[in-house]
Amino acid sequence: MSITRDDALAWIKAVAGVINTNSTYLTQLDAAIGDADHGANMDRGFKAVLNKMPEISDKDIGTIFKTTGMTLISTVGGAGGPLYGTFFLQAGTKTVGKMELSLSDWAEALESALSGVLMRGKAELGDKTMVDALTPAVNALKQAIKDNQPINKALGLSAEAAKAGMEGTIPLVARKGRASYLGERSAGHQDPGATSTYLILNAAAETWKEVA
Amino acid sequence: MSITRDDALAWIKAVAGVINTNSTYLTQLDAAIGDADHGANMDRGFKAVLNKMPEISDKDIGTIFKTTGMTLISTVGGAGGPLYGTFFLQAGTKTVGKMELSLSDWAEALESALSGVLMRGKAELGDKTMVDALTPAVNALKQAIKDNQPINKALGLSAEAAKAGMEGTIPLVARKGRASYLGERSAGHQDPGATSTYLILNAAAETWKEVA
Amino acid sequence: MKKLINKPEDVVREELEGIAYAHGDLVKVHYDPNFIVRADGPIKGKVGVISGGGSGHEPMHGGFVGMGMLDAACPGAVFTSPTPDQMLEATKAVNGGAGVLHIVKNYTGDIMNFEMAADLARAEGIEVEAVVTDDDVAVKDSLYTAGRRGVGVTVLAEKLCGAAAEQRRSLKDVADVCRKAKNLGRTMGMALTSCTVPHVGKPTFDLPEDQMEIGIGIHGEPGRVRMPLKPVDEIVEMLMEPIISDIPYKSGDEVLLFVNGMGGTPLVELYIIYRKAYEIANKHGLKVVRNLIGPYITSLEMAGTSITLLKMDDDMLKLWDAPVKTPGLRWGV
Amino acid sequence: MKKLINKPEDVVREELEGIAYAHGDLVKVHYDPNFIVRADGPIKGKVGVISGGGSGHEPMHGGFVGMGMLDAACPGAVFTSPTPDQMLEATKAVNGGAGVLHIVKNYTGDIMNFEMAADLARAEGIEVEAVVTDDDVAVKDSLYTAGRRGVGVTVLAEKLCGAAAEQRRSLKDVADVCRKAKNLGRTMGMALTSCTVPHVGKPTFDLPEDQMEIGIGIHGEPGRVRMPLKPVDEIVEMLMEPIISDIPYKSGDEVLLFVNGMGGTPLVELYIIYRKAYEIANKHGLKVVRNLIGPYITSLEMAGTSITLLKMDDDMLKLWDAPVKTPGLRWGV
Ligand SMILES: Nc1ncnc2c1ncn2[C@@H]1O[C@H](COP(=O)(O)OP(=O)(O)O)[C@@H](O)[C@H]1O
Ligand SMILES: Nc1ncnc2c1ncn2[C@@H]1O[C@H](COP(=O)(O)OP(=O)(O)O)[C@@H](O)[C@H]1O
Ligand SMILES: [Mg+2]
Ligand SMILES: [Mg+2]
Ligand SMILES: [Mg+2]
Ligand SMILES: [Mg+2]
Repeated sequence: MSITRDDALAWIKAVAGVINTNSTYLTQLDAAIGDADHGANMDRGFKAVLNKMPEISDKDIGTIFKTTGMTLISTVGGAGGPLYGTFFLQAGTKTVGKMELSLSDWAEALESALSGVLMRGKAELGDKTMVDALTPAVNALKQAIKDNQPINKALGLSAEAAKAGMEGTIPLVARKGRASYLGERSAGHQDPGATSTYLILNAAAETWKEVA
Repeated sequence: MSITRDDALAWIKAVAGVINTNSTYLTQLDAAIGDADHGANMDRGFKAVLNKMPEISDKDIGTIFKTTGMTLISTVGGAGGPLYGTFFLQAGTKTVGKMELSLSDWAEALESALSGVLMRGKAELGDKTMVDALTPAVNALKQAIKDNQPINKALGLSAEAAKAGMEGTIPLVARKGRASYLGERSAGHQDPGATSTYLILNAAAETWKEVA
Repeated sequence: MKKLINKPEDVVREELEGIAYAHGDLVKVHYDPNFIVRADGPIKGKVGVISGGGSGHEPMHGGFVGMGMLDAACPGAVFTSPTPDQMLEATKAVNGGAGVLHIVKNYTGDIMNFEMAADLARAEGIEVEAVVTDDDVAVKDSLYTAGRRGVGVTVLAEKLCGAAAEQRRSLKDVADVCRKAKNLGRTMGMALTSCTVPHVGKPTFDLPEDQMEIGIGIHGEPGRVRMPLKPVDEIVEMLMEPIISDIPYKSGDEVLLFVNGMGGTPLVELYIIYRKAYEIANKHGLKVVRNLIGPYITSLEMAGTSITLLKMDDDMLKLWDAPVKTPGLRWGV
Repeated sequence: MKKLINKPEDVVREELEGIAYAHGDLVKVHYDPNFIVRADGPIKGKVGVISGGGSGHEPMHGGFVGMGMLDAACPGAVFTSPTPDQMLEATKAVNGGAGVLHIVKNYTGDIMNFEMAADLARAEGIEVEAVVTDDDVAVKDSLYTAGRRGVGVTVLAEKLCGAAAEQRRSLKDVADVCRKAKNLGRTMGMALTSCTVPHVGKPTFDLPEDQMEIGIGIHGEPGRVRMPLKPVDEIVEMLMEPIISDIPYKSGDEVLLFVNGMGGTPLVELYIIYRKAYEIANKHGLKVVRNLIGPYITSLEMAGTSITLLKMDDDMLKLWDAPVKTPGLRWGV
């Protein structure tokens, strides 16, 4: 079994939905240690992505991801725009021409997305950013593949790892992004970007539940 | 019996005290239908008058009143400054050279003060201004003299009339001063200037209680 | 009360000291009595233009002292018109022999205090004319009331008269410019929040989260009506309609459109207001030929706006465009 | 939320329309992507100077587009840095063949978006330099963090670079002016109230009646410390001390003193702040040779202030005094 083009489209749609539903929540998290726009920014971006859907629904997965990335870059702004834009651009570059993805293809795409985010944002693990959710998610996915887990199980483990990473940002003192201006006062709050990353990966696990 | 120079000085001091005590109250009344400064303005003025006291304590009553008026004019500002300034200037003009005042002298001084206020402010009875307290006070004083009342009784009647006049401003719709901008909304509030007029005349009745 | 001040009673004095430190090249500050004069005045043969009023409306009037605008400004206590001795001293200080124009906003206190000052100045041989601005259409005018308040047009009149005086026009002619502005300009304002007078320490009026006041002045006075907050486009319509229909302004009129901030309203909102006001003016056939957008006649930290229309003619356009160099308004030099 | 707006999502668009109506003589507004350019650009042989950032800081940056300052500004959503395509289009629009300077405030989002735009512009053959302002001493700088925020100095750098570009200096030289301002300028801010981001609808942080935030930025971020409200003289000392000791500024230095309002603080308070800041500067032997006082880099309707010191040399003084004609800053022309 594998993740088809339609599965990929369904995931992007699910992400748009879950970001919209959680827009206020994400903005609240950002209000505490940032500037109260992460939810609105991401929601504006994925709304624009939804508008692009008709144009790309007959394209390959790489094109779908790249278009998503380009659209996020030109509509989100802030830190989230370039970072999630790069995330999807990199995932798209790894999946160019593909009409379906194996679990390994997906893991490679996600790993590439992570390196894109690292290169663009120069954050390290523990800086209290989306990297803290994304890194363990990639690692868990790779471990699951090694362990020969079925796709749905592997995706679930990856999402769980993202969740743990997200929750792990709570005690951290931020060293990157706006939250770093708060110094010690940033501790005790969950990072909004790590939270959106969890939501995005969890949407994959939910949407592709039937794939395996 | 008569009102001596020292009585006059004692009255001015008493006015300064009663204005200071009621400064917040007067300002609150002004906040409702004006610009929230009547108490502070009057208090600033009478504090300045108190500072002038040493210079004038050996002068005649006319000089005391005139100095009070000049000081109010140059320190109060707003509507209150010229109006109360004129009030005391006019009272001073009527009492120039006098070291004591009979009840009739006082009534004449007060009547002159009223005409000064009317001339300067061009308000009519019922416009919801200090005139509505001052006019009945002057009338009551003249009536009391006709009725041969003793000084303290006459002053008490005059202050009572001022009080009734002040309370009578509550239902009125203002036609002069800032409160007039409110139109119908000015009804239901007591006029701050009528209130300070009552306080000033009541201070006379209280201070000069022993005179008769 | 949240204010960046020391003691309420020191607000005006310390503000004046700040102005003196900041703008010594443009103005000189005199204390006791308080007034601000042009650093290069008095100017022989030029009509002196002065104004004054309570503090708390900054930059008006002190911020408008300088070349091409006011020769002096007299700041009273917060929201309290200045006293006659301030205006008298300022009048003497700016007198260049060609007479002095007093621009007075129509408030009982301002009128009475300025009148006394003018009488005293005339007694000292200085020719004085006074023009009273009364442009606030929120107030119903009548012979039997205090009349309309002087608000936004005052700022515009000060600019026009300052330019006219700079051209060495006569006192009568400068006063005529002021009368023209008074006759051709109308204003209406509204507030989202009250302001807090420093010595009072709490808001002059309470305005619930979902309410606004329409028809406020510039002293934290309550307005004519209170109503639920609406989208700004509707608010601008509520302000523009009574302005346009008052004179009335007619299709083809050339106008200056002045969108003023009350002190606590940021520029981003003023531009959104300007957008709608401009469209409404256009719809009525009015040609917006000049504009002014910003906090120029304020009410402490009040959130709100006022809109002013001033019908312009060629002379007024030239006077408006003439150079001005003051702390609060500056161009052409 | 009390704001004079229509729908939160229309704020930026409608503001831009207002600017277009108001300042058509100075600027042109482009939509989708949004940017504001000088009406008379691009200018052959002149370095293009552009900046951008989230909306809600007005007049910065759009109000500084015009002769002698910016060639273009890119407004993002409220408090959200603009996207690369805005900056790319603006860069192309102002390119007069002498290259384009990007003045970028040090925020992760601004840096990343501007970097992408610069890469894209370079790929199209336009020479681009970027200088990042980071003057906020409230933030401890370190290799391992996002570094200090770019705040007040940005406004001053835009003025200086605009003047340098007007003199037809090379891209490197104009960028050097920006680097100098970045190196010689420091800022610190504080807030009495939070601001409310329109689409959020409630204050970003809660600040009780008797508390203030010291060390805030310009996005409604909470500051470094919260403490009981104090008299303004003490607050100004708390802001000036870390500024002066940072570079440090030394006795005899000539400085520009910039007292900025955050949007909801009226001018009367800014002058009281200026008064104390000036006295403290003097006490340290600093010579205040220029100043700027007013709401120039704001945070929506936040009440608060920031103070910026910029050490000046002869070249910077000349650049500062050079003519500027923008909606938000105008002199000499
Ligand atoms: N350098 C960085 N690398 C990775 N992620 C980052 C970095 N800086 C910020 N982030 C992420 O971006 C999130 C904030 O995004 P957003 O609110 O959209 O942008 P902004 O901070 O510009 O307002 C943070 O919660 C954090 O997870
Ligand atoms: N034309 C007038 N004639 C008489 N009294 C007046 C007139 N206008 C105002 N007043 C009185 O002045 C009072 C307000 O004084 P004050 O608050 O000191 O001045 P301002 O209205 O300038 O703030 C009013 O309550 C009213 O009694
Ligand atoms: Mg954010
Ligand atoms: Mg009053
Ligand atoms: Mg008053
Ligand atoms: Mg942001």
